[in-house]
Amino acid sequence: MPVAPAAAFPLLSLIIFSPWAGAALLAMFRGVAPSVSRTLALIFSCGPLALGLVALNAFDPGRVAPQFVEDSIWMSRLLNVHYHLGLDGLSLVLVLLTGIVTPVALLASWRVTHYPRAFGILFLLLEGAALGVFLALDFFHWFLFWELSLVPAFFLIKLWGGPAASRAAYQFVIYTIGGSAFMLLGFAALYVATGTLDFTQLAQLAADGVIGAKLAALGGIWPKAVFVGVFLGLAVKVPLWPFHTWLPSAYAEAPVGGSMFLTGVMSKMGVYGFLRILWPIFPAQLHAATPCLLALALAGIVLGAYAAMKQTDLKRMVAYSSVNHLSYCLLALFAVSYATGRTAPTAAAATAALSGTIMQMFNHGLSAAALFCCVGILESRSGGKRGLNDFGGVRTVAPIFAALCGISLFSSLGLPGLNGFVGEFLIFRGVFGLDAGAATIACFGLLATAIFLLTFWQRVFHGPRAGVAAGEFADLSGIEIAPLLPLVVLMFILGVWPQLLAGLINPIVSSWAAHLSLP
Amino acid sequence: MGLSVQNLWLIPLLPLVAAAIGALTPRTGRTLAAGAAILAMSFSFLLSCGALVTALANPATHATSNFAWFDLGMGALRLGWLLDPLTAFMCVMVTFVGTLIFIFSTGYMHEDANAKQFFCFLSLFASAMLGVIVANSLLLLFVSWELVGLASYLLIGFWFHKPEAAGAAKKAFITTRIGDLGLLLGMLWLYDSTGSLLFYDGGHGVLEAGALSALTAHTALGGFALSTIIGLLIFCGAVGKSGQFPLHVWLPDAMEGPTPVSALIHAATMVAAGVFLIARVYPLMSADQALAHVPFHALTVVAFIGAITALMGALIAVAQNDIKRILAFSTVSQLGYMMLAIGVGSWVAAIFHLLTHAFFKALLFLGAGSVIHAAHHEQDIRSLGGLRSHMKVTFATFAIGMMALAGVPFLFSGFWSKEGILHAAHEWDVSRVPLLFGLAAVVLTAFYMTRLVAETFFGKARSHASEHAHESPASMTLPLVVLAVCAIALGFLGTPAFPWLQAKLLGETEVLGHSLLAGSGLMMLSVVLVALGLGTGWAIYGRVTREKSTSPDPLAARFPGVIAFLGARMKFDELYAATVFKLNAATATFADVLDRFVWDGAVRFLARLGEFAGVVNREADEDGLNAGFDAGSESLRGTGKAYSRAQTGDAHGYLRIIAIGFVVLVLIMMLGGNR
Amino acid sequence: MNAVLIVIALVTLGAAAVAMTLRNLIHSALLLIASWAGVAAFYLWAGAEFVAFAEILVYVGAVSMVVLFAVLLTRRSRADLTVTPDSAGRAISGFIAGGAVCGVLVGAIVATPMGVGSSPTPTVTVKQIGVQLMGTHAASLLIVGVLLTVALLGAIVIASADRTDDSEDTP
Amino acid sequence: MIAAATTDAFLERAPVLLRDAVTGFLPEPWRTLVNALIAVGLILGIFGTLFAFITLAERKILGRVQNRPGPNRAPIPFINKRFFGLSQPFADGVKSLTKEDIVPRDADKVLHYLAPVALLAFSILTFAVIPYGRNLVPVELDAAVLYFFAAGAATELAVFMAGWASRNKYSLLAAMRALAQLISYELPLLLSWVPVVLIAGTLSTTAIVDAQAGWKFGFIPHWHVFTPWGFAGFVIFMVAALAESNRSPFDTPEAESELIAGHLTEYSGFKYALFFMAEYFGMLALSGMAITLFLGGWRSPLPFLEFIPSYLWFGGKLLALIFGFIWIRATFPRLRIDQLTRFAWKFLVPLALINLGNTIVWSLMSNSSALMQLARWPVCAAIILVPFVVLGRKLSAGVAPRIYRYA
Amino acid sequence: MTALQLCLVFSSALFCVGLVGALARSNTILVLLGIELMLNAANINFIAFWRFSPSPAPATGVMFVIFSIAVAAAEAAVGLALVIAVYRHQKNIRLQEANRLKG
Repeated sequence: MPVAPAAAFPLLSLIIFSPWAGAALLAMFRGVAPSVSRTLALIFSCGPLALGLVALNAFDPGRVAPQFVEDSIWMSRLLNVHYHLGLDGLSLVLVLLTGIVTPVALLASWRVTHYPRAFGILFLLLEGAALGVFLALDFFHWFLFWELSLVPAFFLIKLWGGPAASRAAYQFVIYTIGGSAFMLLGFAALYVATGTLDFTQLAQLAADGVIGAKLAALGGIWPKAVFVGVFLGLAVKVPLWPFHTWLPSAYAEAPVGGSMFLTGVMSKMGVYGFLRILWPIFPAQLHAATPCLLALALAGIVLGAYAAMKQTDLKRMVAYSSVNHLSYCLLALFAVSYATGRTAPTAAAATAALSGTIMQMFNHGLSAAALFCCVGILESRSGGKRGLNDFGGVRTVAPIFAALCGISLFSSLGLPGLNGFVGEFLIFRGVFGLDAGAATIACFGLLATAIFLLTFWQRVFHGPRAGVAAGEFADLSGIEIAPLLPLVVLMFILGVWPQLLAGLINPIVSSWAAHLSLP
Repeated sequence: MGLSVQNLWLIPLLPLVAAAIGALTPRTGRTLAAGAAILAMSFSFLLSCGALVTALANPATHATSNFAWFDLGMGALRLGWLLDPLTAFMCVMVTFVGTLIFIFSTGYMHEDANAKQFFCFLSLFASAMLGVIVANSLLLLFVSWELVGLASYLLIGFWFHKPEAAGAAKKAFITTRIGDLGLLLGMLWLYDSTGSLLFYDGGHGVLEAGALSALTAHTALGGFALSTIIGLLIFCGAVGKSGQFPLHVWLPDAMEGPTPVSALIHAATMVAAGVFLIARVYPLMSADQALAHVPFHALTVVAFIGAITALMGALIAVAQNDIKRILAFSTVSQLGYMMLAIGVGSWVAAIFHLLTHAFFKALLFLGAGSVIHAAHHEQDIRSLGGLRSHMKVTFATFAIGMMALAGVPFLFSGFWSKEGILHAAHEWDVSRVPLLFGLAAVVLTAFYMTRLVAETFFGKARSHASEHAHESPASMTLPLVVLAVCAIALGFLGTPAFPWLQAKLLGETEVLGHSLLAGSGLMMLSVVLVALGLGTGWAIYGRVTREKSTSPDPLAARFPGVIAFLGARMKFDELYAATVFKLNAATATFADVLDRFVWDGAVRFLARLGEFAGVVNREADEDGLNAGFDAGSESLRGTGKAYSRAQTGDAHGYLRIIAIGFVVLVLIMMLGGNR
Repeated sequence: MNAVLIVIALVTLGAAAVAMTLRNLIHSALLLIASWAGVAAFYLWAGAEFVAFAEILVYVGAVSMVVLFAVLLTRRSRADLTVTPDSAGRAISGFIAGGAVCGVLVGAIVATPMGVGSSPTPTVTVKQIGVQLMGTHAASLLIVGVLLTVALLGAIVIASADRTDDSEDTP
Repeated sequence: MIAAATTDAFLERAPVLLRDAVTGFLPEPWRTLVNALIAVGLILGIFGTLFAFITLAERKILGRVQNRPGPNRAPIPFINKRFFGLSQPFADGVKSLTKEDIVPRDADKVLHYLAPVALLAFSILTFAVIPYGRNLVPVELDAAVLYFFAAGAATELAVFMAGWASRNKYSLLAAMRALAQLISYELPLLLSWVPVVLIAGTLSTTAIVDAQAGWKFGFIPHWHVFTPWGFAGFVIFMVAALAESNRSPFDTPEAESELIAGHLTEYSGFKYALFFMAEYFGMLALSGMAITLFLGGWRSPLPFLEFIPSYLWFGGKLLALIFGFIWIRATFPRLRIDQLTRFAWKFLVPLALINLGNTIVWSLMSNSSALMQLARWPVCAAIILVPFVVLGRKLSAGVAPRIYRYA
Repeated sequence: MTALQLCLVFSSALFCVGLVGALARSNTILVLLGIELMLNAANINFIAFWRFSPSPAPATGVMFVIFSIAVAAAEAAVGLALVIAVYRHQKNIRLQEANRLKG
């Protein structure tokens, strides 16, 4: 594999570390006014977006290999560890998503009165870590970023969260770390077997069948155990049903900006891991496990949506909808893996499924963030109430809010013309081509999603004014519209013109789909 | 003066622009929103007329204009526009009726605070509906189809502060979405097996011979041809949207919306979209007709569903008391007719009935709206009565609409279109059931419409509201008059003597007339049946009019059980509540319990296990390991203390030592070594 | 040529030496300014025009002001300005150390043969300096910029009065 | 001065020709020395006279503004004609020379004596690098602008010496305040001319004047003041110059009504006159530098006016700026010390920094297409105007127009 | 003695004046000023070597001095700020008394 020429300008490092630099700077400004610290945090959080747009401008969509590569030896004597960053279509999409969601989440948290500076610092740290996960190409620092992202998230949930935040935060962190511990073990074994931790090299080795042979040489249960370890770490993060029980409480108890970031960006880290690590490095093992995994993904889709229907806490409801939506991504990936090696021509369907997965990641990031933002507004207006029955007739008094929230809801339930449809359609189209039965079952998830989202809108916005909306309830102020507006605008743009995203990921998805084979 | 297919997108775009304008104007800008909507719709109508001219010039061709929506790595997802007589006629109908209803709405919604939103939603609906019509791709059709559903949702729930309206909106959306999932699956299957979703694409489209033969050649589940399965899945969508049995339950509830909405969406256009869809994919639906070895054909299902719906709708309508509910079930019934027509192989008759029905049903709904508007939102026919003298124009036009719907012979459009359907059913050789059902529905239609008119307009006023009712403003009556004229005139486009419309739809260049006497037996029968219905209705309700709003219905007095069952809409809602809803709720509870107890319990058990290990570990640590570390730390601290004595804190001293050190070093260098 | 140099050197050294022995701090500071001016004159003599002006601008214009402010800010009464004589021991040890260094240095200088005669005064234009600063020494320039900024901030933070810091976190 | 007088008009060459006529016969080393001495003498003479009459003009103009005649009594000696008080400065001069020189008992005598001398010396030093006309620059330095401001910075020292040496706590306090002000305004002053150096690419005053030669479209001179950044820089420079020369409305350091004239309290007679003179010299020098940097130096504004000798153009611009100084003094009320420092740090310094960035934008846009050439005007104007408005808002936040209830 | 040596002697003398000042005086400000003098002496060396180097074209000495002056200015600012801070804590600026952090 030819080594790509090193980038003259460390754009990717800059993307990762610019929020951290902002956090460091913010940490030095003791005693500044809250508005100043908020503004500073917002400005710094926009850095990755700006740099991401620079990267988008310079990005060559025709190339499959990572671009802007930075590769330097980090710990060569003891370990074959490289500082290896690269940006391909998948990473670019997620970097842009992070760049969009973070400032928006900060805007949505504008009213955080409790230590706003620390809030901003933690957020910037979180953003940098997430970006690091999306850009790293070596397991070592990929894992560092992966784990580092937990720390600020933990404090965000614990310190700024709702009444049960402490428990939720502990559960979130311990559960996730528990998963990652298995992943670390898995990679340690992999390193022992292959001597490298570089994703691209590992993928190449896997494609050549070397990994399978070397793991088999370890003997015993090792080949399976390594796969299961890595799988567990990722499955908890996404989360794949039934590893999702931490999610509703964590999302529900996190502060509004935290929920937005957790669902908008951090849940994508897991799916990204599946696409970047598990699938390329363990194609055979994944293929072998897919019948079971497909069932789990379907359970996530259908049961996730049904569980959402049962929730009376709006945040938990939206959180379950995340379980449902992310399961679509995994369903598509598993279906592709399931069909790998089959004789029938599946490339077109696989392309659609994988494109759909990536688009769904981006779209879900937008719409779920918007939904959490809306629920956050309701929560802040009502002094912490977020029950399904605490509101009623909000649309009467707040038409703008109703419109923005409604658009987000319909985007989430996959209404054509908004962004959600494109990804879901592609996933369904792909999955149907690969495994028609799974697609048919998944349809029930679509229906259930529609039911509970419409119930949400009906109970909160329609009907006579009730609950909090019966009293003083003004329509959105400028600062409340500010986070929603960019998201909604993007929903429309991507719904009508998906080529914006599709153009970035086409080459990489095509190349994936063209090399569907087992070693 | 024609409009080429390349510019066809203008037709849906104009209302969309109007909707955008409506969305962005402030609440007070209702005049702007309404003006933009009407203007856009009128221009769309003119453009549609242009399209019609173009289409009629070459009725046999399917002119298309396709483009790529977005690239998908391997190939692109393509959408397109299609212009053929079907599209053109539908466009003209929708834009024309739409314009009239928009104008009517300016009067009807005059007092509503949210009128600008109303026009925004109406425009959005019109745009989406036109999108359905002009789409040359099942995907684009589906997109527009869902947007139609959204607009319908918004409009039904327009008075969202009423819980019933909000619930009805949700019910409509979810029910139609059930059908849409079938459509989605059918679409996916179609895409997967043909690699395209374009209807016509120069020989590569899914409705063209190549794809169809491939589809019929494949056998899927249960010995059916692939085309049958796909066709039936697509038909699911139509069932949901067009209120066919068993998904018709949402349509009567949808009458919670403002009446113009009912007229536009739930009578004239949207519900017809299902019929249109099946007519559009008719080549696919009928592809399996030539196959002999299949259990049954797709169209057979369509015909039976249509027939059941036609009869069921008419039956339920007999026992309803709400003026809009009666019309709603009448719509269900008429849509059943249309489906029946397609099912028996005559999609042209279905479209003819669709067009005529659109006009006279819109007329009826707008007339009902006029009545409701005048009677201060009193909708119960038992409380109305005697409006004939107060509202002359409304009465006259409503009567025309009623006669068109009832199929009063020769003069009214409904007669001719219904006749076509019955004729087609008569010629169908698979089963006689649809024909019999259809004929039964003819009687019932005439009966319940007579009842409606008699109760509403004749007799004496039975409530305060109907006593003081007065004629609606010109903006409302003018559309009524125009529609009434159409309800009469339109029938002559497709009489058997000169079936111009049918010929154009089928793409024939010459119009071959038949003798009116060719099928005269059936026609005579239906005339007699209509007369029977009218007569019975008049005998029961018109001869002796109701005294008070509370006095019992003569029919209900005679057959209390039957009427009660029909009045409760054959208990479909209760049936669904007992089965589907229960199942749904049970699944939700199951999912929730699974999460809360099983999976979370497992996690907690693991956590407890970890905690226990921690306790054990702590005990071991404190007693065993820590003691040694403490000692080591102490000795390290002693060393540090010793070194720290060098820190005297005397800066001069440091400086002095540096200076002296420097001197010593230099001296060593100078004296000590040659090197 | 050398005469000018010797005059400059004597003036500079004299001013510096007297400044270091005076008891009045203000006078010391002012004399040191004279000494710095002498150094600037030496730069001029050596042909480093830009550096000379920079020296004036920085030392005479800025550092002197800081020194004077510091002097005035760290006294309680006018009498404080005249510092009490330091202990003789320290003075003597200081002189010994300084003298030793001086002797060693001068010895080394004199002992080292330096074969360069007096060449014509080299010229360096501002433009050359600018080009070098922005080219060869760009990195150093950036670092110095950062250093100055940090030093400025640090100086402000160190010198500013302690405040009861609660402006943050309680909006 | 540069000897080469070329093909210019006679008047243009007259000063150099005249000097060469006087010194032409001297041998080489002497000639340079005598030339320099002549230049020094001329500058001292001309600017001394100018100083004298500016004081008069100032009093007259202030009087005009305040609707009173101003000094008009002093007669011209021997002919006893008053001539609107034209000889007032000379009368003042004689008075201050003959007044008693009072030195406080506890004063630091040496420094008390040195302060006015140092101040005047540094002020005069700055005159060395200003180009007064074509080929008329006393010392041609490569780092002339730097020299100018280095010498100017030294004047602060003199102020401190005066305040400290007086042994008067008011004097000392006033001197500290003056220093604070001088240092504060030194920053915007320095930052405001950096763009000029950036664009001209040199620190030499003559080269900067040369960079402003020529006319766009034949009538808009290429002066730096006629660019967005140049205009902003000029305004900042002049405001800072007002403060640097302790002129109203920034005359807090020597405000009679508040500080009994500050560091000048203990000065009288001739020493006081020296202070006075140094102050006006500083003002003249800063004006001259402003002309050099922004107003095209000695260049004429329109091509057909080039027949007027360059040094007259310079003089004209100088007088115009001086008039501006006086006019401002007559118009604006004095600032409070906190307003003054806030204005410097929160308004002028950020604005000057933004202007620096603005200049970079300007110069980056200058090398490309005609469209960019055109676009940089609105762009750069916006870059400086928006911060101006925003900073101005911030500065005046919470400040309402004062209502004079009893006036 | 060549001019270069003269310069060097000048600089070392200045250095030692500064050193003696820094060593002999207890006033922290004066100690700092002594250090400033030492820095200046070093600068003189740079200029001298540049001035008399065989090829003075690259102006390295000048560069060095420019940076050195910048650093010295920073040092003075921070140093005097420290002096003020010390004064605030112990009400005098005698260097030998500022030893609270001794080991």
